[in-house]
Amino acid sequence: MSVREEFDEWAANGKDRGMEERHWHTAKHALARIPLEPGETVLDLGCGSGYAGRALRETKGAGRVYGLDGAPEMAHNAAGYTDDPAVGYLVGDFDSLPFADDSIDHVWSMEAFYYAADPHHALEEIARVLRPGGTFYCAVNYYEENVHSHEWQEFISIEMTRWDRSQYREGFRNAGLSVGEQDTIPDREITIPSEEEFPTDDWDSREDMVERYREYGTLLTVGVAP
Amino acid sequence: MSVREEFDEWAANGKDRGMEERHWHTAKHALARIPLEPGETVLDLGCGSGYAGRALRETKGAGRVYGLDGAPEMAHNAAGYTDDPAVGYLVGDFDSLPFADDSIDHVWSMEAFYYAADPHHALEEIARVLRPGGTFYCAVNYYEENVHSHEWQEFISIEMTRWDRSQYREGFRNAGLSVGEQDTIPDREITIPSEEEFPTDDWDSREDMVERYREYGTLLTVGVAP
Amino acid sequence: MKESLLDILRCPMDKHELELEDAEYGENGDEIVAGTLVCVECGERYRIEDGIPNLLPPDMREETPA
Amino acid sequence: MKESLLDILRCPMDKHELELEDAEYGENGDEIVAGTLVCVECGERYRIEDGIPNLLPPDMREETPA
Ligand SMILES: Nc1ncnc2c1ncn2[C@@H]1O[C@H](CSCC[C@H](N)C(=O)O)[C@@H](O)[C@H]1O
Ligand SMILES: Nc1ncnc2c1ncn2[C@@H]1O[C@H](CSCC[C@H](N)C(=O)O)[C@@H](O)[C@H]1O
Repeated sequence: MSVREEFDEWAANGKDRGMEERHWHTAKHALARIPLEPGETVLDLGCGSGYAGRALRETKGAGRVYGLDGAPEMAHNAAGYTDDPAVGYLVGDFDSLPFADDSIDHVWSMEAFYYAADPHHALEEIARVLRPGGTFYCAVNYYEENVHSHEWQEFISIEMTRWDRSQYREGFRNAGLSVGEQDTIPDREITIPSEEEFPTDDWDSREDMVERYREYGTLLTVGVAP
Repeated sequence: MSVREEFDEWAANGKDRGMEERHWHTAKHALARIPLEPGETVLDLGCGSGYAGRALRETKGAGRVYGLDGAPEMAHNAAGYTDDPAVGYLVGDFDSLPFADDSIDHVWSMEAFYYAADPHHALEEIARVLRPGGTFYCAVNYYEENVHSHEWQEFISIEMTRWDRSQYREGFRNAGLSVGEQDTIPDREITIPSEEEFPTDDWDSREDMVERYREYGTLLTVGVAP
Repeated sequence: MKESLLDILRCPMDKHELELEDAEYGENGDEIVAGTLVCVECGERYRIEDGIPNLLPPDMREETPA
Repeated sequence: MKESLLDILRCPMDKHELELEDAEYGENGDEIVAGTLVCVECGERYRIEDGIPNLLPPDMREETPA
Protein backbone atom coordinates (compact mmCIF):
# COMPACT_ATOMS: atom_id res chain seq x y z
CA MET A 1 0.00 0.00 0.00
CA SER A 2 1.16 3.55 -0.67
CA VAL A 3 1.20 6.45 1.80
CA ARG A 4 -1.73 7.78 -0.16
CA GLU A 5 -3.86 4.65 0.11
CA GLU A 6 -2.98 3.91 3.74
CA PHE A 7 -3.59 7.41 5.07
CA ASP A 8 -6.53 8.27 2.83
CA GLU A 9 -8.22 5.39 4.61
CA TRP A 10 -7.20 6.74 8.03
CA ALA A 11 -8.63 10.13 7.06
CA ALA A 12 -11.89 8.57 5.85
CA ASN A 13 -12.20 6.77 9.20
CA GLY A 14 -11.70 9.95 11.20
CA LYS A 15 -8.33 8.86 12.55
CA ASP A 16 -6.98 12.36 11.84
CA ARG A 17 -8.97 13.83 14.74
CA GLY A 18 -8.14 10.91 17.00
CA MET A 19 -4.42 11.45 16.42
CA GLU A 20 -4.79 15.18 16.97
CA GLU A 21 -6.33 14.57 20.36
CA ARG A 22 -3.66 12.12 21.50
CA HIS A 23 -0.67 13.87 19.96
CA TRP A 24 -1.67 17.23 21.39
CA HIS A 25 -0.64 16.06 24.89
CA THR A 26 3.02 16.31 23.98
CA ALA A 27 2.94 18.30 20.72
CA LYS A 28 1.75 21.44 22.50
CA HIS A 29 4.86 21.49 24.68
CA ALA A 30 7.14 21.14 21.67
CA LEU A 31 5.21 23.77 19.70
CA ALA A 32 5.56 26.20 22.60
CA ARG A 33 9.35 26.02 22.30
CA ILE A 34 9.56 27.14 18.65
CA PRO A 35 11.27 30.55 18.53
CA LEU A 36 8.68 31.82 16.05
CA GLU A 37 8.38 35.54 15.41
CA PRO A 38 5.05 37.05 14.37
CA GLY A 39 4.63 36.96 10.60
CA GLU A 40 6.93 34.03 9.98
CA THR A 41 6.06 31.12 7.67
CA VAL A 42 5.59 27.59 8.97
CA LEU A 43 5.46 24.28 7.10
CA ASP A 44 3.85 21.25 8.78
CA LEU A 45 5.08 18.00 7.23
CA GLY A 46 2.55 15.17 7.39
CA CYS A 47 0.05 17.59 8.86
CA GLY A 48 -2.84 15.13 9.36
CA SER A 49 -5.75 17.20 10.70
CA GLY A 50 -3.51 20.28 10.57
CA TYR A 51 -3.92 21.21 14.23
CA ALA A 52 -0.27 22.15 14.77
CA GLY A 53 -0.14 24.90 12.18
CA ARG A 54 -3.45 26.34 13.34
CA ALA A 55 -2.15 26.44 16.93
CA LEU A 56 0.94 28.36 15.81
CA ARG A 57 -1.25 30.91 14.06
CA GLU A 58 -3.27 31.42 17.22
CA THR A 59 -0.59 31.33 19.88
CA LYS A 60 2.42 32.91 18.15
CA GLY A 61 0.99 34.90 15.26
CA ALA A 62 2.60 32.85 12.51
CA GLY A 63 2.13 34.74 9.25
CA ARG A 64 1.46 31.90 6.85
CA VAL A 65 1.05 28.25 7.69
CA TYR A 66 1.17 25.42 5.16
CA GLY A 67 0.27 21.83 5.90
CA LEU A 68 1.67 19.25 3.51
CA ASP A 69 0.40 15.68 3.48
CA GLY A 70 0.89 12.77 1.12
CA ALA A 71 -2.73 11.68 1.51
CA PRO A 72 -5.22 13.91 -0.35
CA GLU A 73 -8.02 12.97 2.05
CA MET A 74 -5.93 14.20 5.01
CA ALA A 75 -5.31 17.54 3.29
CA HIS A 76 -9.00 17.86 2.42
CA ASN A 77 -10.10 17.10 5.96
CA ALA A 78 -7.57 19.60 7.33
CA ALA A 79 -8.82 22.31 4.97
CA GLY A 80 -12.35 21.67 6.22
CA TYR A 81 -11.41 22.44 9.82
CA THR A 82 -10.50 26.11 9.30
CA ASP A 83 -11.56 29.28 7.51
CA ASP A 84 -8.32 31.09 8.29
CA PRO A 85 -7.11 32.62 5.00
CA ALA A 86 -3.47 32.48 6.18
CA VAL A 87 -3.59 28.68 6.44
CA GLY A 88 -3.22 26.47 3.37
CA TYR A 89 -2.93 22.75 2.71
CA LEU A 90 -1.30 20.86 -0.11
CA VAL A 91 -0.61 17.32 -1.20
CA GLY A 92 3.04 16.41 -1.57
CA ASP A 93 5.82 14.09 -0.47
CA PHE A 94 8.58 14.58 2.14
CA ASP A 95 11.22 13.49 -0.32
CA SER A 96 10.40 16.08 -3.00
CA LEU A 97 9.31 19.24 -1.24
CA PRO A 98 7.53 21.66 -3.60
CA PHE A 99 9.05 24.79 -2.07
CA ALA A 100 11.73 27.27 -3.03
CA ASP A 101 15.12 27.29 -1.28
CA ASP A 102 15.17 29.36 1.96
CA SER A 103 11.42 29.98 1.76
CA ILE A 104 10.33 28.61 5.16
CA ASP A 105 11.12 29.92 8.66
CA HIS A 106 10.15 26.85 10.67
CA VAL A 107 9.32 23.27 9.73
CA TRP A 108 7.23 21.17 12.10
CA SER A 109 6.55 17.46 11.91
CA MET A 110 4.75 15.24 14.45
CA GLU A 111 4.64 11.47 14.16
CA ALA A 112 5.26 11.58 10.44
CA PHE A 113 8.96 11.97 9.61
CA TYR A 114 9.72 8.24 9.91
CA TYR A 115 7.39 7.45 7.02
CA ALA A 116 9.73 9.21 4.58
CA ALA A 117 10.88 6.70 1.97
CA ASP A 118 14.39 8.19 2.18
CA PRO A 119 14.74 10.02 5.52
CA HIS A 120 18.24 11.30 4.72
CA HIS A 121 17.01 12.88 1.54
CA ALA A 122 13.94 14.26 3.30
CA LEU A 123 16.29 15.99 5.79
CA GLU A 124 18.26 17.49 2.91
CA GLU A 125 15.03 18.79 1.43
CA ILE A 126 14.09 20.32 4.79
CA ALA A 127 17.52 21.94 5.11
CA ARG A 128 17.11 23.29 1.59
CA VAL A 129 13.73 24.98 2.11
CA LEU A 130 14.65 26.46 5.52
CA ARG A 131 16.11 29.95 5.61
CA PRO A 132 19.42 30.33 7.45
CA GLY A 133 18.67 30.15 11.18
CA GLY A 134 15.29 28.48 10.57
CA THR A 135 14.34 25.49 12.71
CA PHE A 136 13.08 21.96 12.11
CA TYR A 137 11.04 20.60 15.02
CA CYS A 138 10.85 16.85 14.55
CA ALA A 139 8.67 15.00 17.05
CA VAL A 140 8.24 11.23 17.03
CA ASN A 141 6.75 8.61 19.36
CA TYR A 142 8.15 5.77 17.24
CA TYR A 143 11.87 5.53 18.01
CA GLU A 144 14.38 2.94 19.09
CA GLU A 145 14.55 3.69 22.82
CA ASN A 146 10.74 3.55 23.05
CA VAL A 147 10.59 -0.24 23.04
CA HIS A 148 6.81 -0.15 23.32
CA SER A 149 6.55 1.43 19.88
CA HIS A 150 8.50 -1.27 18.04
CA GLU A 151 5.46 -3.41 17.25
CA TRP A 152 3.69 -0.55 15.47
CA GLN A 153 5.37 -1.54 12.22
CA GLU A 154 3.28 -4.72 12.21
CA PHE A 155 0.09 -2.74 11.81
CA ILE A 156 1.05 -0.60 8.86
CA SER A 157 2.20 -1.39 5.35
CA ILE A 158 4.51 1.64 4.96
CA GLU A 159 8.10 0.98 5.95
CA MET A 160 8.96 2.96 9.08
CA THR A 161 12.43 4.25 9.98
CA ARG A 162 13.27 3.45 13.60
CA TRP A 163 16.21 5.65 14.55
CA ASP A 164 17.54 6.00 18.07
CA ARG A 165 18.29 9.34 19.66
CA SER A 166 21.85 9.52 18.38
CA GLN A 167 20.82 8.50 14.86
CA TYR A 168 18.45 11.45 14.77
CA ARG A 169 21.25 13.80 15.79
CA GLU A 170 23.63 12.27 13.28
CA GLY A 171 21.05 12.26 10.49
CA PHE A 172 20.33 15.95 11.06
CA ARG A 173 24.02 16.83 11.03
CA ASN A 174 24.71 14.81 7.89
CA ALA A 175 22.01 16.82 6.14
CA GLY A 176 23.69 20.05 7.22
CA LEU A 177 21.41 20.94 10.13
CA SER A 178 22.91 21.78 13.53
CA VAL A 179 21.16 20.14 16.46
CA GLY A 180 19.76 22.73 18.88
CA GLU A 181 18.21 20.34 21.36
CA GLN A 182 17.00 16.83 21.90
CA ASP A 183 14.48 15.90 24.53
CA THR A 184 11.80 13.44 25.45
CA ILE A 185 8.52 15.06 26.40
CA PRO A 186 6.37 12.99 28.75
CA ASP A 187 2.66 12.59 28.11
CA ARG A 188 1.28 13.53 31.53
CA GLU A 189 -2.32 13.68 30.34
CA ILE A 190 -3.23 10.28 29.05
CA THR A 191 -5.35 8.38 31.55
CA ILE A 192 -3.54 5.37 32.94
CA PRO A 193 -6.00 2.92 34.53
CA SER A 194 -5.39 1.61 38.03
CA GLU A 195 -3.35 -1.52 38.65
CA GLU A 196 -6.27 -3.96 38.82
CA GLU A 197 -7.45 -3.11 35.30
CA PHE A 198 -4.32 -4.58 33.74
CA PRO A 199 -3.79 -6.38 31.44
CA THR A 200 -5.87 -4.19 29.11
CA ASP A 201 -6.42 -4.73 25.38
CA ASP A 202 -3.28 -2.74 24.64
CA TRP A 203 -1.08 -3.15 27.69
CA ASP A 204 0.20 -6.17 29.56
CA SER A 205 1.22 -4.20 32.62
CA ARG A 206 0.64 -0.79 34.13
CA GLU A 207 4.40 -0.41 34.43
CA ASP A 208 4.80 -0.67 30.65
CA MET A 209 2.10 1.86 30.01
CA VAL A 210 3.62 4.30 32.49
CA GLU A 211 7.03 3.86 30.88
CA ARG A 212 5.64 4.36 27.37
CA TYR A 213 3.81 7.59 28.14
CA ARG A 214 5.32 9.22 31.21
CA GLU A 215 8.92 8.33 30.47
CA TYR A 216 9.49 7.79 26.74
CA GLY A 217 6.69 10.10 25.60
CA THR A 218 7.66 12.00 22.46
CA LEU A 219 11.22 12.35 21.19
CA LEU A 220 11.89 15.87 20.00
CA THR A 221 14.96 16.71 17.92
CA VAL A 222 15.44 20.32 16.85
CA GLY A 223 17.53 21.13 13.80
CA VAL A 224 18.77 24.61 12.95
CA ALA A 225 19.70 25.59 9.39
CA PRO A 226 23.18 27.13 9.04
CA MET B 1 30.28 46.28 45.28
CA SER B 2 31.89 44.26 42.52
CA VAL B 3 30.86 40.81 41.28
CA ARG B 4 33.91 39.56 43.06
CA GLU B 5 33.07 41.07 46.44
CA GLU B 6 29.36 40.26 46.29
CA PHE B 7 29.73 36.64 45.24
CA ASP B 8 32.85 35.87 47.25
CA GLU B 9 30.67 36.64 50.23
CA TRP B 10 27.92 34.34 48.96
CA ALA B 11 30.49 31.58 48.51
CA ALA B 12 31.87 32.12 52.01
CA ASN B 13 28.33 31.81 53.40
CA GLY B 14 27.68 28.53 51.57
CA LYS B 15 25.09 30.06 49.26
CA ASP B 16 26.68 28.19 46.36
CA ARG B 17 25.31 24.85 47.61
CA GLY B 18 21.93 26.39 48.43
CA MET B 19 21.60 27.69 44.89
CA GLU B 20 22.68 24.35 43.48
CA GLU B 21 19.90 22.62 45.35
CA ARG B 22 17.19 25.04 44.26
CA HIS B 23 18.37 25.56 40.70
CA TRP B 24 18.70 21.85 40.07
CA HIS B 25 14.89 21.50 39.99
CA THR B 26 14.74 23.17 36.60
CA ALA B 27 18.39 23.12 35.48
CA LYS B 28 18.41 19.34 35.15
CA HIS B 29 15.62 19.48 32.57
CA ALA B 30 17.47 22.08 30.52
CA LEU B 31 20.78 20.18 30.81
CA ALA B 32 19.08 17.02 29.55
CA ARG B 33 18.19 18.78 26.29
CA ILE B 34 21.75 19.72 25.31
CA PRO B 35 22.72 17.75 22.18
CA LEU B 36 26.11 16.94 23.64
CA GLU B 37 28.22 14.19 22.10
CA PRO B 38 30.66 12.20 24.22
CA GLY B 39 34.05 13.92 24.37
CA GLU B 40 32.80 17.42 23.68
CA THR B 41 33.93 20.46 25.67
CA VAL B 42 31.55 22.44 27.87
CA LEU B 43 31.94 25.89 29.42
CA ASP B 44 29.73 26.84 32.39
CA LEU B 45 29.48 30.62 32.76
CA GLY B 46 28.95 31.79 36.33
CA CYS B 47 29.33 28.22 37.50
CA GLY B 48 28.77 28.78 41.23
CA SER B 49 29.23 25.39 42.89
CA GLY B 50 29.90 23.90 39.45
CA TYR B 51 27.17 21.25 39.63
CA ALA B 52 26.02 21.68 36.01
CA GLY B 53 29.32 20.80 34.39
CA ARG B 54 29.80 17.83 36.70
CA ALA B 55 26.34 16.55 35.78
CA LEU B 56 27.18 16.77 32.06
CA ARG B 57 30.34 14.75 32.65
CA GLU B 58 28.36 12.04 34.41
CA THR B 59 25.21 11.89 32.28
CA LYS B 60 26.48 12.65 28.78
CA GLY B 61 30.18 11.89 28.85
CA ALA B 62 31.34 15.44 28.23
CA GLY B 63 35.08 15.34 27.52
CA ARG B 64 36.27 18.45 29.28
CA VAL B 65 34.23 20.76 31.44
CA TYR B 66 35.31 24.24 32.49
CA GLY B 67 33.51 26.37 35.04
CA LEU B 68 34.21 30.09 34.89
CA ASP B 69 33.20 32.42 37.69
CA GLY B 70 34.00 36.04 38.49
CA ALA B 71 34.27 35.30 42.20
CA PRO B 72 37.48 33.46 43.18
CA GLU B 73 35.80 31.96 46.25
CA MET B 74 33.12 30.40 44.07
CA ALA B 75 35.73 28.82 41.78
CA HIS B 76 37.67 27.56 44.81
CA ASN B 77 34.58 26.03 46.39
CA ALA B 78 33.65 24.40 43.08
CA ALA B 79 37.12 22.91 42.71
CA GLY B 80 36.79 21.45 46.21
CA TYR B 81 33.66 19.47 45.28
CA THR B 82 35.28 17.20 42.69
CA ASP B 83 38.38 15.13 41.96
CA ASP B 84 37.49 14.59 38.33
CA PRO B 85 40.63 15.43 36.30
CA ALA B 86 38.50 16.40 33.27
CA VAL B 87 36.83 19.21 35.21
CA GLY B 88 38.53 22.56 35.72
CA TYR B 89 37.59 25.92 37.18
CA LEU B 90 38.85 29.38 36.45
CA VAL B 91 38.24 32.97 37.45
CA GLY B 92 37.15 35.29 34.66
CA ASP B 93 34.49 37.66 33.41
CA PHE B 94 31.61 37.11 30.96
CA ASP B 95 32.57 40.19 28.97
CA SER B 96 36.16 39.10 28.27
CA LEU B 97 36.18 35.35 27.84
CA PRO B 98 39.69 33.88 28.08
CA PHE B 99 39.14 31.27 25.37
CA ALA B 100 40.17 30.81 21.76
CA ASP B 101 37.70 31.28 18.91
CA ASP B 102 35.65 28.14 18.12
CA SER B 103 37.14 26.28 21.10
CA ILE B 104 33.94 25.30 22.95
CA ASP B 105 31.16 22.91 21.88
CA HIS B 106 28.48 23.99 24.35
CA VAL B 107 28.14 26.94 26.71
CA TRP B 108 25.82 26.65 29.71
CA SER B 109 24.75 29.39 32.08
CA MET B 110 22.18 29.22 34.88
CA GLU B 111 21.00 32.29 36.78
CA ALA B 112 24.12 34.23 35.91
CA PHE B 113 23.93 35.75 32.42
CA TYR B 114 22.00 38.85 33.52
CA TYR B 115 24.89 39.94 35.75
CA ALA B 116 27.04 40.63 32.69
CA ALA B 117 28.03 44.31 32.67
CA ASP B 118 27.41 44.38 28.91
CA PRO B 119 25.11 41.48 27.97
CA HIS B 120 25.30 42.23 24.24
CA HIS B 121 29.06 42.03 24.34
CA ALA B 122 28.93 38.89 26.49
CA LEU B 123 26.75 37.28 23.79
CA GLU B 124 29.30 38.23 21.15
CA GLU B 125 32.02 36.65 23.25
CA ILE B 126 29.95 33.48 23.59
CA ALA B 127 29.32 33.40 19.83
CA ARG B 128 33.06 33.85 19.29
CA VAL B 129 34.21 30.96 21.48
CA LEU B 130 31.55 28.51 20.22
CA ARG B 131 32.43 26.30 17.28
CA PRO B 132 30.01 26.40 14.33
CA GLY B 133 26.88 24.48 15.34
CA GLY B 134 27.74 24.75 19.05
CA THR B 135 24.97 25.72 21.47
CA PHE B 136 24.47 28.29 24.22
CA TYR B 137 21.98 27.18 26.87
CA CYS B 138 20.98 30.29 28.79
CA ALA B 139 18.68 29.70 31.77
CA VAL B 140 17.35 32.52 33.95
CA ASN B 141 14.72 32.89 36.65
CA TYR B 142 15.08 36.68 36.63
CA TYR B 143 13.25 37.95 33.54
CA GLU B 144 10.58 40.45 32.67
CA GLU B 145 7.55 38.14 32.44
CA ASN B 146 8.39 36.66 35.85
CA VAL B 147 6.96 39.59 37.81
CA HIS B 148 7.82 37.89 41.08
CA SER B 149 11.53 38.21 40.31
CA HIS B 150 11.54 41.97 39.75
CA GLU B 151 12.26 42.84 43.36
CA TRP B 152 15.44 40.74 43.42
CA GLN B 153 17.42 43.74 42.19
CA GLU B 154 16.80 45.41 45.56
CA PHE B 155 18.84 42.80 47.35
CA ILE B 156 21.97 42.91 45.28
CA SER B 157 24.41 45.66 44.40
CA ILE B 158 25.27 44.37 40.90
CA GLU B 159 23.11 45.82 38.16
CA MET B 160 20.90 43.11 36.68
CA THR B 161 19.61 43.00 33.08
CA ARG B 162 15.89 42.23 32.99
CA TRP B 163 15.08 41.21 29.44
CA ASP B 164 11.76 39.76 28.37
CA ARG B 165 11.45 36.65 26.22
CA SER B 166 11.62 38.51 22.93
CA GLN B 167 14.60 40.60 24.06
CA TYR B 168 16.51 37.39 24.72
CA ARG B 169 15.72 36.15 21.21
CA GLU B 170 16.64 39.48 19.69
CA GLY B 171 19.82 39.81 21.74
CA PHE B 172 20.97 36.36 20.66
CA ARG B 173 20.29 37.11 17.00
CA ASN B 174 22.05 40.46 17.14
CA ALA B 175 25.14 38.69 18.41
CA GLY B 176 24.98 36.27 15.48
CA LEU B 177 23.43 33.29 17.27
CA SER B 178 20.36 31.58 15.80
CA VAL B 179 17.64 30.79 18.32
CA GLY B 180 16.93 27.07 18.50
CA GLU B 181 14.28 27.15 21.18
CA GLN B 182 12.78 29.21 23.95
CA ASP B 183 10.82 27.68 26.79
CA THR B 184 9.82 28.14 30.39
CA ILE B 185 10.58 25.14 32.55
CA PRO B 186 8.33 24.81 35.59
CA ASP B 187 9.79 23.97 38.99
CA ARG B 188 7.56 21.07 40.01
CA GLU B 189 9.70 20.11 42.98
CA ILE B 190 9.76 23.04 45.31
CA THR B 191 7.45 22.51 48.26
CA ILE B 192 4.55 24.91 48.22
CA PRO B 193 2.91 25.13 51.66
CA SER B 194 -0.84 24.72 52.01
CA GLU B 195 -3.19 27.68 51.78
CA GLU B 196 -3.42 28.38 55.51
CA GLU B 197 0.32 28.94 55.88
CA PHE B 198 0.21 32.08 53.73
CA PRO B 199 1.38 34.79 53.96
CA THR B 200 4.85 33.36 54.57
CA ASP B 201 8.06 35.36 55.01
CA ASP B 202 8.59 35.36 51.27
CA TRP B 203 5.14 35.08 49.76
CA ASP B 204 1.94 37.07 50.22
CA SER B 205 -0.25 34.46 48.63
CA ARG B 206 -0.08 30.83 47.60
CA GLU B 207 -1.30 31.85 44.16
CA ASP B 208 1.79 34.03 43.65
CA MET B 209 4.13 31.28 44.75
CA VAL B 210 2.46 28.77 42.43
CA GLU B 211 2.71 31.22 39.56
CA ARG B 212 6.37 31.96 40.25
CA TYR B 213 7.48 28.34 40.37
CA ARG B 214 4.99 26.18 38.50
CA GLU B 215 4.28 28.64 35.72
CA TYR B 216 7.16 31.07 35.20
CA GLY B 217 9.85 28.70 36.46
CA THR B 218 13.07 29.09 34.48
CA LEU B 219 13.29 30.82 31.11
CA LEU B 220 15.54 28.87 28.75
CA THR B 221 16.79 30.38 25.50
CA VAL B 222 19.01 28.25 23.28
CA GLY B 223 21.39 29.88 20.83
CA VAL B 224 23.15 28.02 18.03
CA ALA B 225 26.38 29.32 16.49
CA PRO B 226 26.29 29.63 12.69
CA MET C 1 -5.14 27.83 -2.24
CA LYS C 2 -4.21 31.51 -2.08
CA GLU C 3 -2.28 33.12 -4.89
CA SER C 4 0.38 34.12 -2.35
CA LEU C 5 1.43 30.49 -2.07
CA LEU C 6 2.76 30.72 -5.64
CA ASP C 7 5.64 32.93 -4.37
CA ILE C 8 7.28 29.98 -2.68
CA LEU C 9 5.71 26.97 -4.42
CA ARG C 10 8.03 25.14 -6.82
CA CYS C 11 8.04 22.06 -9.00
CA PRO C 12 8.81 19.12 -6.65
CA MET C 13 11.04 17.57 -9.31
CA ASP C 14 13.41 20.31 -10.42
CA LYS C 15 12.43 23.18 -8.04
CA HIS C 16 11.66 25.59 -10.85
CA GLU C 17 8.78 28.06 -10.74
CA LEU C 18 5.22 27.10 -11.54
CA GLU C 19 2.80 28.90 -13.80
CA LEU C 20 -0.91 28.90 -13.06
CA GLU C 21 -3.21 27.88 -15.95
CA ASP C 22 -7.00 27.62 -16.27
CA ALA C 23 -7.52 29.09 -12.82
CA GLU C 24 -11.01 29.16 -11.32
CA TYR C 25 -11.44 31.52 -8.43
CA GLY C 26 -13.76 31.19 -5.41
CA GLU C 27 -16.38 33.70 -4.33
CA ASN C 28 -13.99 35.96 -2.43
CA GLY C 29 -11.78 36.28 -5.44
CA ASP C 30 -8.41 35.45 -3.88
CA GLU C 31 -8.93 31.72 -3.43
CA ILE C 32 -7.94 29.52 -6.37
CA VAL C 33 -10.34 26.57 -6.28
CA ALA C 34 -9.24 24.80 -9.46
CA GLY C 35 -6.57 25.03 -12.13
CA THR C 36 -3.26 23.60 -13.18
CA LEU C 37 0.28 24.48 -12.10
CA VAL C 38 2.82 24.01 -14.87
CA CYS C 39 6.56 23.86 -14.34
CA VAL C 40 8.27 26.51 -16.45
CA GLU C 41 11.27 24.21 -16.87
CA CYS C 42 10.13 20.60 -17.27
CA GLY C 43 6.52 21.30 -18.24
CA GLU C 44 5.15 18.85 -15.66
CA ARG C 45 1.52 19.62 -14.76
CA TYR C 46 0.07 19.63 -11.23
CA ARG C 47 -3.65 19.96 -10.63
CA ILE C 48 -5.47 22.05 -8.07
CA GLU C 49 -8.69 20.34 -6.95
CA ASP C 50 -11.14 21.72 -4.39
CA GLY C 51 -8.60 24.42 -3.70
CA ILE C 52 -5.82 21.97 -2.83
CA PRO C 53 -2.81 21.69 -5.14
CA ASN C 54 -1.44 18.19 -5.62
CA LEU C 55 2.34 18.43 -5.87
CA LEU C 56 3.18 14.77 -5.54
CA PRO C 57 5.89 13.75 -8.00
CA PRO C 58 4.20 12.22 -11.07
CA ASP C 59 5.17 8.63 -10.24
CA MET C 60 3.55 8.81 -6.80
CA ARG C 61 0.55 10.67 -8.07
CA GLU C 62 -0.28 8.08 -10.67
CA GLU C 63 0.01 5.09 -8.37
CA THR C 64 -3.73 5.05 -7.78
CA PRO C 65 -5.62 6.65 -10.65
CA ALA C 66 -8.25 9.09 -9.41
CA MET D 1 44.53 23.42 36.37
CA LYS D 2 45.54 20.82 33.80
CA GLU D 3 48.08 21.64 31.14
CA SER D 4 45.50 20.66 28.50
CA LEU D 5 43.53 23.82 29.34
CA LEU D 6 46.36 25.85 27.81
CA ASP D 7 45.30 24.61 24.34
CA ILE D 8 42.20 26.78 24.40
CA LEU D 9 43.00 29.37 27.08
CA ARG D 10 43.73 32.86 25.75
CA CYS D 11 44.42 36.34 27.04
CA PRO D 12 41.01 37.82 27.94
CA MET D 13 42.10 41.19 26.53
CA ASP D 14 43.46 40.47 23.07
CA LYS D 15 42.78 36.70 22.74
CA HIS D 16 46.40 35.84 22.06
CA GLU D 17 48.09 32.74 23.41
CA LEU D 18 49.43 32.47 26.93
CA GLU D 19 52.81 31.18 28.02
CA LEU D 20 53.23 29.39 31.32
CA GLU D 21 56.00 30.68 33.62
CA ASP D 22 57.27 29.56 37.04
CA ALA D 23 54.97 26.56 37.04
CA GLU D 24 54.68 24.44 40.18
CA TYR D 25 53.20 21.01 39.68
CA GLY D 26 51.10 18.96 42.08
CA GLU D 27 51.85 15.44 43.28
CA ASN D 28 50.35 13.69 40.24
CA GLY D 29 52.51 15.73 37.92
CA ASP D 30 49.86 16.92 35.48
CA GLU D 31 48.17 19.45 37.74
CA ILE D 32 49.62 22.98 37.70
CA VAL D 33 49.07 24.34 41.20
CA ALA D 34 50.85 27.67 40.85
CA GLY D 35 52.51 29.80 38.21
CA THR D 36 51.93 32.72 35.89
CA LEU D 37 50.33 32.90 32.46
CA VAL D 38 51.85 35.57 30.26
CA CYS D 39 50.23 36.88 27.09
CA VAL D 40 52.64 36.46 24.16
CA GLU D 41 51.25 39.65 22.59
CA CYS D 42 50.54 42.24 25.29
CA GLY D 43 52.67 40.76 28.05
CA GLU D 44 49.83 40.91 30.60
CA ARG D 45 50.40 38.48 33.49
CA TYR D 46 47.74 36.22 35.02
CA ARG D 47 48.40 34.22 38.18
CA ILE D 48 47.49 30.64 38.97
CA GLU D 49 46.74 30.21 42.68
CA ASP D 50 45.75 26.95 44.37
CA GLY D 51 45.48 25.48 40.89
CA ILE D 52 42.96 28.07 39.69
CA PRO D 53 44.01 30.57 37.03
CA ASN D 54 42.67 34.07 37.43
CA LEU D 55 41.92 35.48 34.00
CA LEU D 56 39.96 38.53 35.02
CA PRO D 57 40.92 41.57 32.95
CA PRO D 58 43.51 43.59 34.93
CA ASP D 59 41.09 46.40 35.89
CA MET D 60 38.63 43.98 37.48
CA ARG D 61 41.33 41.91 39.11
CA GLU D 62 42.86 44.85 40.93
CA GLU D 63 39.61 46.18 42.32
CA THR D 64 40.18 44.44 45.61
CA PRO D 65 43.87 43.83 46.31
CA ALA D 66 44.47 40.27 47.46
N1 LIG E 1 6.16 10.50 2.59
C1 LIG E 1 5.17 11.26 3.04
N2 LIG E 1 4.95 12.49 2.52
C2 LIG E 1 3.95 13.28 2.99
N3 LIG E 1 3.12 12.91 3.99
C3 LIG E 1 3.29 11.70 4.54
C4 LIG E 1 4.31 10.83 4.10
N4 LIG E 1 4.24 9.70 4.86
C5 LIG E 1 3.22 9.86 5.71
N5 LIG E 1 2.65 11.07 5.53
C6 LIG E 1 1.53 11.63 6.30
O1 LIG E 1 1.95 11.80 7.64
C7 LIG E 1 0.84 11.71 8.51
C8 LIG E 1 1.26 10.85 9.71
S1 LIG E 1 0.03 10.79 10.97
C9 LIG E 1 0.40 12.24 11.92
C10 LIG E 1 -0.52 13.39 11.61
C11 LIG E 1 -0.31 14.67 12.45
N6 LIG E 1 1.01 15.24 12.29
C12 LIG E 1 -0.57 14.42 13.92
O2 LIG E 1 0.27 14.73 14.74
O3 LIG E 1 -1.66 13.91 14.25
C13 LIG E 1 -0.31 11.13 7.71
O4 LIG E 1 -1.31 12.11 7.54
C14 LIG E 1 0.33 10.71 6.40
O5 LIG E 1 -0.52 10.86 5.29
N1 LIG F 1 30.34 39.19 35.06
C1 LIG F 1 30.52 37.97 35.59
N2 LIG F 1 31.52 37.17 35.15
C2 LIG F 1 31.70 35.95 35.68
N3 LIG F 1 30.92 35.42 36.65
C3 LIG F 1 29.91 36.19 37.14
C4 LIG F 1 29.67 37.48 36.63
N4 LIG F 1 28.59 37.99 37.28
C5 LIG F 1 28.19 37.05 38.15
N5 LIG F 1 28.99 35.96 38.07
C6 LIG F 1 28.85 34.72 38.84
O1 LIG F 1 27.61 34.11 38.48
C7 LIG F 1 27.14 33.31 39.56
C8 LIG F 1 25.66 33.60 39.70
S1 LIG F 1 24.86 32.58 40.89
C9 LIG F 1 24.49 31.10 39.95
C10 LIG F 1 25.47 29.99 40.18
C11 LIG F 1 25.18 28.68 39.45
N6 LIG F 1 25.17 28.82 38.01
C12 LIG F 1 23.88 28.07 39.91
O2 LIG F 1 23.02 27.77 39.08
O3 LIG F 1 23.69 27.89 41.12
C13 LIG F 1 27.95 33.72 40.79
O4 LIG F 1 28.76 32.64 41.18
C14 LIG F 1 28.75 34.92 40.33
O5 LIG F 1 30.03 35.01 40.93
